[in-house]
Amino acid sequence: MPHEDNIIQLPVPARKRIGAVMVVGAGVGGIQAALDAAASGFKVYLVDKRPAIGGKMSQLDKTFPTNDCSMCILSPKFIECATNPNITIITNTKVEGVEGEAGDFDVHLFEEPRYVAEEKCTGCGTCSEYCPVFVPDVYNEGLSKTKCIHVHFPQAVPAKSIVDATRCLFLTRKECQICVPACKNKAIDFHQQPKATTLKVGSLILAPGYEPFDPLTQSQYGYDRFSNIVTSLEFERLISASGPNGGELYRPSDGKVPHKIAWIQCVGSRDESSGCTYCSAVCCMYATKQVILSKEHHPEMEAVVLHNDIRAYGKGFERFYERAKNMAGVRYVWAKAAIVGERAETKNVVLRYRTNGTEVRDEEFDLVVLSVGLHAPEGNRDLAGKLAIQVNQHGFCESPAFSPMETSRAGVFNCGVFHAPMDIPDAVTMASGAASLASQLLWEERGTMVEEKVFPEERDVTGEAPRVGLFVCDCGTNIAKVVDVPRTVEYAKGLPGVVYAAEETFACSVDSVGHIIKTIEKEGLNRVVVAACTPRTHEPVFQNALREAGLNPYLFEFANIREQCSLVHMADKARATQKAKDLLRMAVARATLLSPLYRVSYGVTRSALIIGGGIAGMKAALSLADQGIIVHLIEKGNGLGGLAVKIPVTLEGGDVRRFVEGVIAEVSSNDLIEVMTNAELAEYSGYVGNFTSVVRVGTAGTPREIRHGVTIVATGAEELKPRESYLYGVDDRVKTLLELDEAMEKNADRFKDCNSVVFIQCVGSRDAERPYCSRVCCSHSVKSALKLKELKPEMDVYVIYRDMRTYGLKEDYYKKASDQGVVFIRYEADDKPEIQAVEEDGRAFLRLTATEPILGQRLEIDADMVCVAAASVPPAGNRPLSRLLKVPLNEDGFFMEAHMKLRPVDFATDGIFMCGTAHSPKFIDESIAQAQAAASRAMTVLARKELKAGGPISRVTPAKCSGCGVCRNVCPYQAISAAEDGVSVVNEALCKGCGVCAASCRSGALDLGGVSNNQTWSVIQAL
Amino acid sequence: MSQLTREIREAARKLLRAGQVQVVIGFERGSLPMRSRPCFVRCEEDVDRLVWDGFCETDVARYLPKRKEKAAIVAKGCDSRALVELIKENQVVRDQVVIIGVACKGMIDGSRIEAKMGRGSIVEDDETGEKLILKGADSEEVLDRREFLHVRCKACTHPVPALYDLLVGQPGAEAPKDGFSDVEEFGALDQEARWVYLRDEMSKCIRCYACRNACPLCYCPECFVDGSQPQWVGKSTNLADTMVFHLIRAFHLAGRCVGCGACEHACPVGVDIRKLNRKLQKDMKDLFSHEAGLSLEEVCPLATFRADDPGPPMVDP
Amino acid sequence: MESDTWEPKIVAFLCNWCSYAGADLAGTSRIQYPSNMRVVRVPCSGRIDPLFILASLQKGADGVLVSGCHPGECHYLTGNYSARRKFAVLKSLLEYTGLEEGRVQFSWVSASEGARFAKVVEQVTARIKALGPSKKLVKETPGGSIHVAAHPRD
Amino acid sequence: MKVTAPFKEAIEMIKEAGGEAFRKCFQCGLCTASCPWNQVRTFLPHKMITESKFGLVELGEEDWWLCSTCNMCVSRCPRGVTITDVIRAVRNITTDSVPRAVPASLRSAVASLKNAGNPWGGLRDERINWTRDLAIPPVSEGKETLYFSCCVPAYDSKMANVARATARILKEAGADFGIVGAKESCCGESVRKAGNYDLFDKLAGSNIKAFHEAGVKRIITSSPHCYVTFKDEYPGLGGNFEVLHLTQYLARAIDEGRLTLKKPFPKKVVYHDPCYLGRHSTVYDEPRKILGNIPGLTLMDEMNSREHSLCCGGGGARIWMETKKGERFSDILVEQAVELGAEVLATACPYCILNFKDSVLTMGREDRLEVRDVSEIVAEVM
Repeated sequence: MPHEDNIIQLPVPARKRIGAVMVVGAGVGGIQAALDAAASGFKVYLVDKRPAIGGKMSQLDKTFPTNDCSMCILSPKFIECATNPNITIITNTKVEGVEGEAGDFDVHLFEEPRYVAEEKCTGCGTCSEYCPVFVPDVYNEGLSKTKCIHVHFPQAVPAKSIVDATRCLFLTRKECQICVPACKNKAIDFHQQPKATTLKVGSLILAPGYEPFDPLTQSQYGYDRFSNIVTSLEFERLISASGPNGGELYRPSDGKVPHKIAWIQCVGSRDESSGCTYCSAVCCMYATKQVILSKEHHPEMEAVVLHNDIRAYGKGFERFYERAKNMAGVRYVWAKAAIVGERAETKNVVLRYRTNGTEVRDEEFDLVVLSVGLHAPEGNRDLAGKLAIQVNQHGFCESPAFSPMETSRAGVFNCGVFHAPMDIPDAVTMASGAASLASQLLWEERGTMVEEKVFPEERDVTGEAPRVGLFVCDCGTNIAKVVDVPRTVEYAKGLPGVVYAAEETFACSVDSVGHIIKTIEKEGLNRVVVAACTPRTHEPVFQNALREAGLNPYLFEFANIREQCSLVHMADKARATQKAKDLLRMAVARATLLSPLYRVSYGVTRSALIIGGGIAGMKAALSLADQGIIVHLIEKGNGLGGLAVKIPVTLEGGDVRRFVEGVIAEVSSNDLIEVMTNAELAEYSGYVGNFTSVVRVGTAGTPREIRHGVTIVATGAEELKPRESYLYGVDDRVKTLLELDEAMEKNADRFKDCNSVVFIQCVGSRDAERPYCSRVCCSHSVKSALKLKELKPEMDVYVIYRDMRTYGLKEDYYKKASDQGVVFIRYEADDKPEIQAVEEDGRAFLRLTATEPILGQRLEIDADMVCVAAASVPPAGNRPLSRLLKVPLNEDGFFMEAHMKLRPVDFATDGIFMCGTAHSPKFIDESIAQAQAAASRAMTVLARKELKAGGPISRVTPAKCSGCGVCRNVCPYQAISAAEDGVSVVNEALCKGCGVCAASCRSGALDLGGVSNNQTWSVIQAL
Repeated sequence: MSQLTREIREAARKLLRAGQVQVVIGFERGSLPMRSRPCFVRCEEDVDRLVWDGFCETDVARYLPKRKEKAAIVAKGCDSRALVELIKENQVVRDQVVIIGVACKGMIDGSRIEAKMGRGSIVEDDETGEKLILKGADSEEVLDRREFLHVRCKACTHPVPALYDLLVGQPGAEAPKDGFSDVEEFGALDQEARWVYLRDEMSKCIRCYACRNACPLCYCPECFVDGSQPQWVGKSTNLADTMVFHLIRAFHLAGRCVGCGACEHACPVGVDIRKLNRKLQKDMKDLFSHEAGLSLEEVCPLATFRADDPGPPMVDP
Repeated sequence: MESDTWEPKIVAFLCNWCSYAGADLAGTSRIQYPSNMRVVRVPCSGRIDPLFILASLQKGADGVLVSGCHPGECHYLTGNYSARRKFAVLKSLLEYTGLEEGRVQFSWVSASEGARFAKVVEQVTARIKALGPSKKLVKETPGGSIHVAAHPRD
Repeated sequence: MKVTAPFKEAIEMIKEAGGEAFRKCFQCGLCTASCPWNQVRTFLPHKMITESKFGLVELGEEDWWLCSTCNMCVSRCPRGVTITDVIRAVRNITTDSVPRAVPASLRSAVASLKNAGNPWGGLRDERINWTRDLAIPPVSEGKETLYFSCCVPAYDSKMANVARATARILKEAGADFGIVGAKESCCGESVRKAGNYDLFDKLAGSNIKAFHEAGVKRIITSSPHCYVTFKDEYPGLGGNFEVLHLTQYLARAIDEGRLTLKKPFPKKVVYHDPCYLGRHSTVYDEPRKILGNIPGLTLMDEMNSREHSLCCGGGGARIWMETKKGERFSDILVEQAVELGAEVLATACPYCILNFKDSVLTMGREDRLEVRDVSEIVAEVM
């Protein structure tokens, strides 16, 4: 495979830098930052004050707008963190202080005792069974009980027990200690003391997350007084399959199914009375998700969402909201409700709210959910103090304009809700972006602190008769007290191919793993079966043992006799034992047919192709170039800057003009960035690490071949020219937001004679043709309205809107506009404002008529100028580009990411990334975050000397292939193509090993390594 | 000589003369009456061997895969549908074939005539219009061909080829709609009755694979029954093995089977093979609105999906 | 083989990312369910060839359960969509032949649905128990009992 | 549908009258949902704010006079709209430009205030009739604490007890206090809320002058309304005093050991939070602390207590206006107290006492419920 080493040696700075990154806070953001930084070649310390990683997302039931199971998508990342040799997870630990400077920090940590030796605890849970003390289960928001010594939650990583020191009988009263002898591995240690340590790192990434607003602090919500009022996070646990009710939706007072539920929005958000004026950015959508999930649980259920503006501003949100709104029995009511009280007999909660007309309604609900906002944790200010960084008045991290992941201290970065309230994909994006900044700072130290484990050379086992070694785990007593392990071992000894079988107390303990390695060598084993817990968490442990013993790791097979046998058949030991034997027999049958699988290495072309020279493309280019990567930046137009050159300032006052000019200058003068304008991609081929593109440059269209390891799509978006809407294009007093910006900048004097300006929102957005929200227009209008008020304070400025979507901290500007007298009038989609050009008494103006929903009257507003907030639309070039790159667009014509929640800048195809408004409409700072995130994701490819492919993937037997093409059709990754002779070929770099092709191939030409037809057949034969 | 035969010969001659094709695949009279057989015409001189009558049953589409030369093919409705599938599945290159479509009036079921007239009694057959003249050693009978069509032909919904380069013959009146009443009737039977019927049918199977060999869409280099690693299906005539063979073969043809009947025609022991194919044809239509062989664009339902597809009934506690 | 205490043997093909994880969660949550299920782990429900199912029935499984990620949640993007079509067609075909409805069953179970997995197992087991031993597609050796080639049983 | 244009002159007038807060409103309607009026009839503050925003107010409408300024809406408003200010502004405009639209009963109280400095029209000299035998000295040099009784105990004979009890307690607690006497006028709170700014300025100005002349430095009030007015409004007019509500003073006296409550009061007492003491001034704990210190007393909370306390209906000059039967909040509160099983309904505001006494009487609950000011109970148990 081609290998083109394009690393350019940059001058090495004099001062020593440390090739390690500390991530503080291990929620989804922290996890992403850790994974990216580790994949880019840095040692990572992932620190969390809680006993396990996962943060708030691990408590969610599903995630909007795809309703993916939260744990399903998150827990694989736990395992990635846990098994990555370059990530050290440090739990129960807080940061006490930081000394030093960017590149070389000393971080002081303080670790609370767990009272369990992590290296000994296997998470088997026996201690919990013996523990007599029940404590509220924090993971379940206190809605259920767990034991005083427990594993934080079933899928927790690290899966280690912890003692609740405030409730433990021994720690509080010197009684009990029953757990100590219960632990067969002697892991419980009440002598543990708090531990202070200091680690050296080059950079810190802060991701401390949020706390939900505590409704106890504001008694109007009745949370303390009425039993059937719950917070939204409690509701997540209530409906979660892993929650206290096993996924059944019951209300707290009487355990009955609620048939009528109300959601009250903006609890602790957008509310001066609770001291929190900003919008929490996620509640509208999670409430909508909860409505849909509740309806899925109980289709006849009635749901009422009492809201202010519905802020469905993100990608796919508006459709999701529409879906919920149109469900039978679901009502969205524009009103804030007061809690009147509860009915004495039923404990139903009575709410009072105004209806849109002139009515006030009292309505009774079985359950009321408070959509609580996202608040900065108390600890933020403390952390900021210890790290000497700035937080704003709300307690969120202060960042310089246009650099959202930076903090006020060099080398310390931030991401997620620490920055501002935001949804998961935005947090994940920022996390990757923060990892990129750390990487940019430390790139010369890449690889200096990471360890590559060196394994002995693998023994060639081809031609050998199977010699299966079998290890059956007691898991302390978790398995052994149900399954008759000795008899199972005896039985297994008689299975064909088995030459060795033994019982292990804890197969995963260091001792046992050592024993397995020795036995492989001593007995000359060439296949290993371990019967223990689940391969999902423990397979890597034993596969490594094989590698240490010089065996190919794929010669290993797992029999799950714990989670799927002893733990679920406790009452029937005989049947459980029988099942364990069966599972062993099946495992051995498969094991005898296992063959080694190899991952082949291939070189990486260390350069990038970036398509689009707007802010996103340029920032991504700079991030990569900062790390010594050659970047080919192609721009369709004849200059750099994209749409941002038309925007003078941001809502927050950032000088966009100066910023963009600075970035263009930086890009133009960077030796590693080759800018091609008037350039278009013409041909595209290859796979991750090695792409070849042909770009046509200039008016002549001269073809230019470029070889690159990654591709970043940053094609941007455009402002719709809404012809035929509100006299736009007919009357030049009607302008789009960008046109108004330009007019205000170029001819501010003109506005001195202007007495009245009206903004109309959602022009071309949220309609049948474009059923999405353009995200930026509400804030843009607020910005322009404020600017007009600044130019001429006595000017009448109206904003006619559907929902003001000034989400997050932008809400403060909406409020500011109101304070300054900008008048906001809400309209409904089916009752749009009307416009006509009028001349009266020698005066010419535009007359707007709109229904004022509270007054129930049509208001007539005479305006000198009308500004239409036109949709943000994808450029027409997206479609051909998507075909060329073989990556999908969504229904709206924006590029579609691999996963809406957790892979916001990746495409499903490895090695291709996206950023900026090519993904969906967004603000400049969000585009910058995404650009840096894309660079970070790109570096996880480019930082490697070589990429590995193969292993358990699909392979073709050409002689059996008819070339019918069904495999090519079903492959989710487009990893299969036709060779010259029509026979299918699997691209190892693209194949992910799902096996859909193998299951679809009629002639058996495709088969999946590790789960082959033959192996599966033999398992079936051993039933 | 029928009008159709004339038109076919004319077309074949033109194509060969112009060098557009190297071979024309059509039918010629067989050595026995009521047995027209495929023939390969490579030069103008042989063109007059080509005929068209009610006995051109064989599905000729299966002669095209892997053919290197450029060929013209005389295709009935079902042949053309098989061709469509073969083109989609990359077995036939569209540019390499000229399709002489025949607006088919249905093939005659010889066995029914024999049943009426007596086996071996016919020495010559001749067709004009709807008339079928059968000559015995010392007799002559004129029958209405429409009464002796194959059941599948009577019910044929697409007698006119779905894909052709030139069409001979006149499309008849509107083709019947397939209501799949046979599938519904069988499906309405008691579960045990269905099982008993199929068990008895499958018990007849001698695993000769004639069905597979005749099928235009069974072109796998190695059939799943022939593999050894794993040997999914035993080689013996065990009923369970036979069942699995026919079930999976039918499943492999789901969304692809064009209902030409070649399998049944080929079966030496008269197994009701199409019982399963018919069911799948119906399901494809009901579940995915798909009919095989009608469009080059439509992907086989089992090679694609939609997010809102119907699924099987699920366990949903 | 058959007796009053007859217990069906059921094969379950579970996708690694959702249903297998759901089964694991049922375990860590100690949710008890019948012990008749023998799980075969596959990367994706889309990996399951109908032949796996028929071979299981031939081998004497009294029932087969296939379970994957909920539609739209596939770890491999669309594997379960491909699977869903296959299973819809296969189930319909098998029942058409007179195979008892319920011998082959399908479900979607996510990684957080431990309790649901246990319920699925309960339901499937009860249904198959009610059907009695599978006979129709079982491959019988001349001796009349299930043929055991290489693996002795206890 | 009616078509109208925003009425800019009206908007400007409302702003000038102090009602500019309408700007901030984003129309969520929580004010309406929270307003006590909606327990008895439909009343739409959010709509009134919107009308103000567009200058489309109907000056003759009764609704503008309903608000009792209980501050429930303001305390909850997410945008910090001082709704009561907007309503007051419209009342002001009405008073100035359509005086006939001002409710008649209010007009007569206003006339008395104008002429006599109190709403009853009582003679100025009679203001200190309640002191009778108590020998309370005037405020003077060295005696700089004024006990301001409020017009209600001063002129309403059935309320005189409150002032008398207070004076006795203050003495017991060792307070060195006096009164200003005939020169005292109504604090002006009601008229201010009624929108009569001119009269308020006059009353306040005369009080400030009298207080200064007497050398007042500190004021203890019986009425939370007087308390809020002295504390929040007088400084703007040049009257800077240290102001305490009686309950605040007493709680402090108990803390400092200057007052002991010895005698048992073996009754079930429910305490009602007056709006101006509670929501307006966040004084919730002091009255409870006082009552809690009384031996034998069982202290109960109302169904809606503290921040959620239901208004008695007397604020915002409503005390001078007619309230229809069936629309009196005090009736609801009395009924709730009876249902709760309380024997005494205690509070710390003369308006509340007036309204409650009236309700107990008209509802025939005299045998079930006693209405007492905290001071009256304290005086009994000293």
